[in-house]
Amino acid sequence: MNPNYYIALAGILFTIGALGVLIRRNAIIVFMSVEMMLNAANLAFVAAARETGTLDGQVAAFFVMVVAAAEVVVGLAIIVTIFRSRRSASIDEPSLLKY
Amino acid sequence: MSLTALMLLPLIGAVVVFALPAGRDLLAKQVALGFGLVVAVAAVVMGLGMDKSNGGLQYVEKYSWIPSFGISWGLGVDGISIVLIVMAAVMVPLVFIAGWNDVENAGRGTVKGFFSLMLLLEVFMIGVFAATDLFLFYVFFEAMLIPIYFLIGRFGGPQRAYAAMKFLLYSLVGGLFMLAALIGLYVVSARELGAGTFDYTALTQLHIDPATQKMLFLGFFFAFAVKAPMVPFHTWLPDAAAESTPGTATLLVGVLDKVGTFGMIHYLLPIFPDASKYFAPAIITLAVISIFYGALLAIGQSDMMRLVAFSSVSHFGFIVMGIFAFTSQGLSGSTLYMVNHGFSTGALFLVVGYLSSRRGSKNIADFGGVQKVAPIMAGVFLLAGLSSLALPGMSSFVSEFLVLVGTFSEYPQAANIATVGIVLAAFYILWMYQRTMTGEPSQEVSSTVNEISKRELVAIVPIIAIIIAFGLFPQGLLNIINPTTKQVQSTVQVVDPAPAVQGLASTEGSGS
Amino acid sequence: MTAALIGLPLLGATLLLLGGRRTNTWGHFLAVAMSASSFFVGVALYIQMLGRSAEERAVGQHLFDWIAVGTFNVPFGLHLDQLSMCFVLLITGVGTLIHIYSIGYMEHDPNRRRFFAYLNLFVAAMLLLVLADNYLLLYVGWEGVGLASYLLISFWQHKPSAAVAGKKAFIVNRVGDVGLSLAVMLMFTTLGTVTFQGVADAAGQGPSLKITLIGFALLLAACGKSAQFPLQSWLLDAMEGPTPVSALIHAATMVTAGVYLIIRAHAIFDLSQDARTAVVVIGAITLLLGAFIGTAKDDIKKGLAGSTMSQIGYMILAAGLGPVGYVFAIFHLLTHGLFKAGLFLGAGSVMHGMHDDVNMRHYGALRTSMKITYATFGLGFLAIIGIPPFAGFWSKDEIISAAFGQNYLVGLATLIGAGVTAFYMTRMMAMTFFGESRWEDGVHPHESSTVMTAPMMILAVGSVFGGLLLKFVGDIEAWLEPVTGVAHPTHPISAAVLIPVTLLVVASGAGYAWTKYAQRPVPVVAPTDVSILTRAARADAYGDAINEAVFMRPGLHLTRALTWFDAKGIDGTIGGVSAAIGGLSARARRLQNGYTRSYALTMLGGAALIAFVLLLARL
Amino acid sequence: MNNTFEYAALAPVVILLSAGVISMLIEAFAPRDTRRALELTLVFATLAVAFAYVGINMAKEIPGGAPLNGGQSHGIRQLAAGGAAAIDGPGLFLQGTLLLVAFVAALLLAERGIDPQGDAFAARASTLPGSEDERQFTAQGWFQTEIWPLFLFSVGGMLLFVIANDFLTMFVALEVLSLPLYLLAGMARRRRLLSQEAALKYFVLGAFSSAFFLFGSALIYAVTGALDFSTINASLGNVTQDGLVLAGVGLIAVGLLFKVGAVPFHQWTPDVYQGSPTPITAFMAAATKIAAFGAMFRVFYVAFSGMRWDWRPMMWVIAILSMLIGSVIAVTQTDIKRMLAFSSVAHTGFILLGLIATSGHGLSATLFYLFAYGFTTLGSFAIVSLVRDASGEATHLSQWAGLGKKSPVVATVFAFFLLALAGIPLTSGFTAKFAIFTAAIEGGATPLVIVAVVASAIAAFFYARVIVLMFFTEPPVDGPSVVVPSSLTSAAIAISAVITLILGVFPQPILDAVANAGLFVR
Amino acid sequence: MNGEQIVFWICGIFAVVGALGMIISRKAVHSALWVAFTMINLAILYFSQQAAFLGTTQIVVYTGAVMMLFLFVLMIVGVDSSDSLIETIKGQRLIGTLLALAFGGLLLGSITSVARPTVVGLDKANEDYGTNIQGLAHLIFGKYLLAFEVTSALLITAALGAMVLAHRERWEPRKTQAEQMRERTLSGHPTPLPNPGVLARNNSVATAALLPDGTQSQESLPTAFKAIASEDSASKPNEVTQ
Repeated sequence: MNPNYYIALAGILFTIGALGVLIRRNAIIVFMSVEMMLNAANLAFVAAARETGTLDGQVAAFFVMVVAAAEVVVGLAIIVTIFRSRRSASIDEPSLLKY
Repeated sequence: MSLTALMLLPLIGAVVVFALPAGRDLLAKQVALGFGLVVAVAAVVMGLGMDKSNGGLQYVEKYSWIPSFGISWGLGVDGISIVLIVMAAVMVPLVFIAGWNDVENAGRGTVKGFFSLMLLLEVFMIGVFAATDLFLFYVFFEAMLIPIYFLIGRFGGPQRAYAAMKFLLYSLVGGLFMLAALIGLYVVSARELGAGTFDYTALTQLHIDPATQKMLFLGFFFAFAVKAPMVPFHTWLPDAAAESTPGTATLLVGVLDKVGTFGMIHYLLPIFPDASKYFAPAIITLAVISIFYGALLAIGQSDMMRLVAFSSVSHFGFIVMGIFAFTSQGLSGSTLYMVNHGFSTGALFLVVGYLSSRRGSKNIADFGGVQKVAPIMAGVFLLAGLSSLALPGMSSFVSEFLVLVGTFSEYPQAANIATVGIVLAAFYILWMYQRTMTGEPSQEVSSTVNEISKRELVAIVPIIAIIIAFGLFPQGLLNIINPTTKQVQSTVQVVDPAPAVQGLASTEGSGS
Repeated sequence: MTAALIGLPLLGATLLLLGGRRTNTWGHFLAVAMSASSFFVGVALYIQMLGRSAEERAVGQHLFDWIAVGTFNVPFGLHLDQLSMCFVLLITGVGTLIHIYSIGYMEHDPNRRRFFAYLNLFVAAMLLLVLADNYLLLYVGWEGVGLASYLLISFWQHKPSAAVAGKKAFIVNRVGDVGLSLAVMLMFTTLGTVTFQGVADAAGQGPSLKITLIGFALLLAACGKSAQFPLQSWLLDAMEGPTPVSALIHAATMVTAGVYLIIRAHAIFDLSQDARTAVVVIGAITLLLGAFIGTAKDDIKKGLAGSTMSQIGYMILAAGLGPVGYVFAIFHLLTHGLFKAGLFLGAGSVMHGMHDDVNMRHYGALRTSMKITYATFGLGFLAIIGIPPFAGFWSKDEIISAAFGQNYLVGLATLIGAGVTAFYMTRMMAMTFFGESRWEDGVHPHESSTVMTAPMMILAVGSVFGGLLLKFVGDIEAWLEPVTGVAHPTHPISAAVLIPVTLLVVASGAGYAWTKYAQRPVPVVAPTDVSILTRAARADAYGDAINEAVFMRPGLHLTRALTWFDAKGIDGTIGGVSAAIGGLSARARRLQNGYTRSYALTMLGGAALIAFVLLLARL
Repeated sequence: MNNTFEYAALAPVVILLSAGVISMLIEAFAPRDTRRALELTLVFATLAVAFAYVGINMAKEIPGGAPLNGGQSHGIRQLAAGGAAAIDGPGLFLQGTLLLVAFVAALLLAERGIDPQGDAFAARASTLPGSEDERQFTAQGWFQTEIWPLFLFSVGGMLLFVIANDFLTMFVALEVLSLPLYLLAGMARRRRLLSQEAALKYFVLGAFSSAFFLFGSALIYAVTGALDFSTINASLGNVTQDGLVLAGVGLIAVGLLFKVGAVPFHQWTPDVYQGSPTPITAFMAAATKIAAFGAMFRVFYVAFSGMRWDWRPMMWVIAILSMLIGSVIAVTQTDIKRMLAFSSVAHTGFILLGLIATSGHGLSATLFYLFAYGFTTLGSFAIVSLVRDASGEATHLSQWAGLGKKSPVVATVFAFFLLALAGIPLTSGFTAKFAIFTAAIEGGATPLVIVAVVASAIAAFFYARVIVLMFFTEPPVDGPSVVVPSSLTSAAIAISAVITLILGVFPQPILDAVANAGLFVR
Repeated sequence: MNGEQIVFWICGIFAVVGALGMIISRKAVHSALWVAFTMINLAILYFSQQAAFLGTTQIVVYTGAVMMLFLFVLMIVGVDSSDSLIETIKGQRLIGTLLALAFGGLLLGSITSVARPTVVGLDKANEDYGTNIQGLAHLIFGKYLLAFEVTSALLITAALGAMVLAHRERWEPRKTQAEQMRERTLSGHPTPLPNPGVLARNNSVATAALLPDGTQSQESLPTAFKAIASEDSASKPNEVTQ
């Protein structure tokens, strides 16, 4: 099957993820959207690995998962901290730094 | 005496003065003056030591500095730069004497800071004229801004911050365009010579294609035109001059701004001969506009410092005009003009400073009748003014006439029009004199304006003596300048136009 | 020797100016001594010159190289020839007399020392003017006398009118200087030299257009210095200066520099008929204009000033006639120097007696109380209106005759001028010395001291015999011939006809004035219901008004407009650019709205932009 | 496949990361009051040893490292760890620079003399802002010494970032350097809400941008079947008509441009710079930029060098936008840290000129620029941390008025840094600008240089404005005071100032170093 | 249509639906579930792409661990918090959507601009080392060993970060029960403090409890709320409000 389909699917997911970052205000959902983008990248890696007959893509996807896990921890810690001091998980709320 | 040593002297002076303990104001002044005098003497000695048969660089020294960029610490002077260096070096101690109490009058800043900055400025002033490495020139060109910036901003009048800022920004903008052109030139030299260089002599021998020349020329010219200053890049000058102390204004307008015109004659013409020729008509036009514009604006000023500043715009128009006429009279005349203008404008600024320090105002309307209460002051003022309006017999006449005659042979129309400018010069100077010095003194004037002091006379008399001496014996300077302008002409590959009647001119010269 | 001529008065001026108050007590004597010794040097040189043959009389002295750049080579050299000699003697002679006169005239002035310094300075500059051997050095003297004139006109600086008048004189002269500058530049570029000798030698080969232009430029210079139309207006105002100044500078010497210049440059004018015509026209206009202005002035000095303009008009006209007129121009210049100086000194004496009142309507019947003044003034009067054998007759008559030789219209102008001169001089004479006294209260006219009257008497002698001496003893025509060239005047009207006609015209002018001002009472206040012509004459033929309307007011408007433009236009543009950057900045920083999602949006936009540019680059 | 792991070549990275682990263990097991001493000893020793190793690596020709790039064999060239890392001149130079910068930054981080309450970090980052907990921890003088392992990890990540030779390693390194910074940004002692906000923004946008980077890598991988740069470069030579490649290049560029703070990916910079604890801002502004540019150059000079005609126009646009927008917006900034942030955006634009030059000169000019800029930035932020009032740092510009009166030395040094940022001769900034403009003109980017000049002119305005404010304005009545720092910050400022000066006056040694660094290994 | 295609279309569409669901759901928990749904579908796609190990890891790590972490945090910050429909940033949603469309369009356009060459397949690559997992292991511990090792730093950082930001240390020794008892008795509130919202009209944590006499009990509010109030005003820097 033409790998373009997979990569196109990855592109769609990536775009949707990006859109999620733009339009969702809940920091956690925004963060989920980022995860969605990473997943899209993983899909592309996996598809490309098969297409090119190399395993590097799969390794990359594996690493991305590890990195994503670490990122999630840090990110959620930050979100929790913010939530604790502001009682809100809205990403729009912390907007004192501007102009 | 090497040029490096000549620069080192005031630098040491600056450091020493700065390092003096606070509160020892008099000592700081004396030390600074001592250094200024030593530098002046040294510069004069160097000037006298110039080989007048040689138009090229002398006192050359060169040490590798940043070899990666082909940059060296290269110093050397030719006939044009040495006279400017001497002029600067002579002006500095006089400015010190004249501005002895400027800091106290300004009521801001410290005495040692002022004199230390002034000496630092002198270092850069010498450096900018003496650099034979274009990069080094640029470094000094920009570095000069810093002491002046602080001199204006720290010791100036009520609007000093604005004026300092305006000055700095104009200069920086000009300098940045020059930087771009400088780098372009470097790249061109690298392309042509294999390794990029900033060496003056090497650069003058490049064969740059005309289109590139034009672009690079414009970059440099813009910087120089801002510095010079030419209309329409002049508006920083009146503010800067009006807000700074008279001493600062003297060095700013009298010496520093010469860097612009010096750059034109020393760098633009030899390095970009084709572009110089190409743009010459346009620049001459601009120069003529400057002459009139400056003069008319000077007429319209109510502040004496601003008036003098605008008159300088007019004078710079003459200088630029002479340079771009490419004739030996124009080039030598312009160089001489730079020197003379330094002295005459300096004298005017200093006298205006004397007046304003007494009256507490630079406003023309606040004066009147000074002649009656301080006749010597008025006389000095008049002499300075007459020098500014280029009265024959004074040095400025020689240079102005040389510029005019030099321009006339190439651009008769421009010279014709410019000649009319001398009427305006008479008008703004004499009108200012009339309004400030003549008539009956008002109560305020007679109670505040007293006669010129000994110290003030000591500062101003040498300047006036120089002005008159070089009016009668300009040849001493011209003998130094001429070989170099000849060399510039040969680099640009121009010759003086021959008069319509041939054969007789060559027999002239031995005198009739 | 020649240099000493200039050096002595210059030294005097320097000593007096630098010496300050210390020289107050003896300064004026020093000045007189310097001027006098210069005169004696001049006389000595004259005698030396007489001893040489005509061809060898001109001597040059190269002092040093002044300016040498490329082929532009100007020596600091002096040149004493017969023409210069005339001037040297006139300047130092009359100058010394006026120095002496001033001792008395300025006796009570606190700044007398400065006055004498300036007088010395003037003499030095004037001598430099006439002794320079090239046009550029002449220029130095030229402006030097301008400076001295400026300083002396505005000598009483505390009077605003004096300060203004001085400035005006300088500036109007500067307009003329433009001409001189242009002439020198043209000479250099056309002929390659600016020395008198060089120019004279090369002029013949110069393109005629350029030569004509040089002539016009020189004429402009002469107009400025000699108060010729259209640059005449400063001279009347210059009467603000002390009267000796008027006598020396604005009658006898400086104002004649224009004539000197034209004759000095005769090589140029010889070659250009157009330039000569222009000179004649200017001269004719000015001689009529000056005379016209003189007819209506109640201010005795201004009346004389108008007369000066008019007389110099004669000289200029004569100079414009070419070789036939050069000598007569100089001749008239010399005689005029004598009698006009005498007249001015006389006027000064009158003013001295009248408490510095210059209004002739307050005079009258002074012949009894100021006998010497009356006599000397009267002799001068006779000289100026051209009564034989007084000085003016000889020179003026020659000019009228030569003018008729050129052109009847020009001749007619000189003839009319002579009549008008007679009219206004008679009017002056009548109003001052005749009729009933119209003195103001408390004025007790008295004769001036000897130190003042002595110079007047000497000059009166000159007025009487100057013409005769110059014409018959000095043989001025032969004297000047080596300098100005040979002239063969044509006389379409024989002297036998012309002299009586001229005298008739003069007599009728004088007679009319006599009937009008001596036989009828003169109103103390100038009548206002006068003709347009009188009004015009009183207003200096509207010269100032025209200057005002054509130059001053538009100039001031231009200045004001430019000042506005500079602040709002240029500075405004640059300020506007920075304001625009500031505004842009203020708006752009709003994009930084603090919302993370918004930043992400920008980033996505950036990503799209990058993708777009990448694709575009591929195309 | 070469499965060796060249410890010597990778020593700096290994040392840093190991030190991070040790530091972590110190946190876990050492008594509270000995932690600081232990951590500081560890950190400075680590940095010093790592730096020494960089020096050793630079000095020696590694036997296995045969010249890979044809004839141009000068400089050190070696691939390490199975090709995952490239030990080459530029990489080592950047590592050295980073270590020096980190050293100076560590001095700032360790400072406890400025804030009366302690260092720049919250006593306990986990406490609620304003809570009783916070007060108690602060009052009891607790310190969050966990900043040190984070710092060490971050530096280790940077060291790896600049030598990473495949997209995967680069991505991991990116995260290793970023995650600690996200955390550190949120740990300020004062204005904690702002600090936390900075952390959140930095984190969210950083993760967002890494996703772009990653997706771009995936697309490139899809085309070339490889992640390492040399193979990619070799393959891309053949594949030119593939839109995927373009998309990949673009997306990777987004990720990297975000890290360097180029417009339009710059918006995090001012907010994060302002909100973060100032020592972290200093570290971040200097080191992250160095590391990110190092990586960026490697990607574009090695992996995508064959496609320069494709990515150059894009970089032109980005460079122009960065220079102009950075400078323009900085003009109206009223907060000194934000102003410096926007100035850093503009500088990013300038540095991009070196990238666009696509030449050895461009590379060496950039290396020099990064070195110079790093220290100037460190110094500037260090001084920002000294100007304080009761509530902490006084960063509003109006509070800086008349500083020259109150503390002439500090004001003068700051003015010097500003002049360096403005690119005035005799400062490092000028030499750097000069070098990079030269390279750009050589590379045919003259119009860009003109834009750069215009931007510099605009930039000069706001630098000069601060100087005017400091020297020519009267100080406000209740203005802030300048704290006399301990020797740590003083040393940091002094080192920065001296380097800034030396690079302006005698730059030749460093210029030689960057020239000798040679090109990237392929 | 072969099996792979069927799987692709089904799972692909599901994945997109899940993604859309994530960004459309108002409730955060729903979004999380949609994400999990997408991830599972992706895992299936991995399986069909000869990436069995990754598929498994995807389910275990992502769907299992990461998403659960998300859910856990969601629980902390409030399960039922939902985004309001009104967009606070003007034009954000519209411009965002348009930009996303443009970006996606460009992306898809470039992806599909060139037909992929035929798929090589991983059979050979896997065979080199035996199986897929062994192949991966070989790469991870060979070519990508450096990255792998460095990942450890990442994980340590994550752990450390979570601890620093979330772990609340005690600044005083834990009180014994006796101490607590004594303290409570002395405080004047022997009974527990009222919870927020008690007897009030709504039960938000921000609403003070009403005391029997109808007055509000400030004690019922968590200290953080009082703290926020003060912190907000105290730490709001003057410059950012401009």
